Amino acid sequence: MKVELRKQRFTPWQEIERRQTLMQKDGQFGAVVSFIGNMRDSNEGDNVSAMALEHYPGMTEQHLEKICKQAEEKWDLMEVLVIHRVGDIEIGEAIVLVAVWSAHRAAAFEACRFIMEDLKSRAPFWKQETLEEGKRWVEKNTPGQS
Amino acid sequence: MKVELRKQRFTPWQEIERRQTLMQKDGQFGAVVSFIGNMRDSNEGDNVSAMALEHYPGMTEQHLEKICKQAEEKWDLMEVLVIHRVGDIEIGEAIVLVAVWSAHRAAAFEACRFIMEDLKSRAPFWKQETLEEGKRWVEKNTPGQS
Amino acid sequence: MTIKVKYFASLQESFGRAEESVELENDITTVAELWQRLTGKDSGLPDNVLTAINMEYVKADARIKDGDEVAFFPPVTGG
Amino acid sequence: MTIKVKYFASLQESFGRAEESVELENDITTVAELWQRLTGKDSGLPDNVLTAINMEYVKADARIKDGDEVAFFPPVTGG
Repeated sequence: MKVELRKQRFTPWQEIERRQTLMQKDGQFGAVVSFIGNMRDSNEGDNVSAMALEHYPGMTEQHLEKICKQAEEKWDLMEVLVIHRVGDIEIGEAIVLVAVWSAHRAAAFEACRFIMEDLKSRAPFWKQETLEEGKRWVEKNTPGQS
Repeated sequence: MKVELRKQRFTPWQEIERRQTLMQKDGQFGAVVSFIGNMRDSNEGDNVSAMALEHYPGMTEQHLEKICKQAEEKWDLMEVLVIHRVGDIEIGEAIVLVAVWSAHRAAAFEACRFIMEDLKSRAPFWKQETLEEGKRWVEKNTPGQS
Repeated sequence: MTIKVKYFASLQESFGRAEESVELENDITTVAELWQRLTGKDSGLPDNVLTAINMEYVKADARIKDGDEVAFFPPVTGG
Repeated sequence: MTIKVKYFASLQESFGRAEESVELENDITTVAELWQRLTGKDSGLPDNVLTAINMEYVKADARIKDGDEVAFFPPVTGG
């Protein structure tokens, strides 16, 4: 399991590939499910030109690790990778990456979803958007179930 | 939407990245969910040394495209990419890639899962494994719901 | 009427061929009846044999017409 | 007792500070009571204010002890 907060822009596919190579479990995992959240240029009907992500140093890392451990207890997983940006983010950049490796697809799908839903609803991050009229705090994440 | 059968080995992360660049929708999609199925070195307790994937040329492509269209009707998606190997496959290689781009995560997660479940239960592919004792056809896929 | 029949995977092995052209009398009209004719057995279409006409899944009672491509195959195992 | 209080995001702006050290009389013992003391208002902890003690989520009636780090923040919006 690896949880990381990152100040710099990252390329999610490179990170997944690197992790998979480091794992050295080729032939063991049958399923990899990944979620990547990207910065959009609009939110709630307004144009957004930039974003800053605040977090609670210490608690954020601890909370993310706790979520991943819960997922590892609940499903049979081989590896979990979480990377989340903090600080200034530009349009189109990856904000969050969650990747889960498992022998079978059900565990990988469900664990990835579980981690994302908890991350969105409980991990201490706060987004501040820059609009034409100035800055505003995002008040609430959209619910994850459609 | 892009559906492809591939005889050659492929690197799933490169394919996703390439598709995402071609889309030119940076800033519009907020969520990318991908599933990658890899060849394992064992199945049902037996060591597997190689695999061959047979398909029904014409019907397989048509069926995969129908699944993706159904997903696009059911959820609000920006892009869907499916790549599936045919022919000879080696241990650790990617067999299937399904990637879904959407504004929000619920649609991306659910559409990716939907496509994979239909692909596993209905798309005309057949796996033949090579074991120490010889070759055997895989009789049934494992169910997708845990 | 003339139809094309295709077999895949383990069924291809048990029939010993990948495809064949079959001349049918007019009284053979469903997929299940075609299966009986091809196997020479009276039993119906087994549960673990799937069928498609012209590359679309069909049930055992689906009707066959001249020029159709009918496929028989085992449960699928892709992904 | 002495505790450390932290504020995040919009609460940091409305309080005008990121953190402070607070000396408490012994009769202030819960997160809700601390909130009243900090805001100078009689109303309880609003629904849209979350709290943690020592980096673990707690409810409004959680008890505070000497040396604790108590954090107040709005609903989270990561991911």
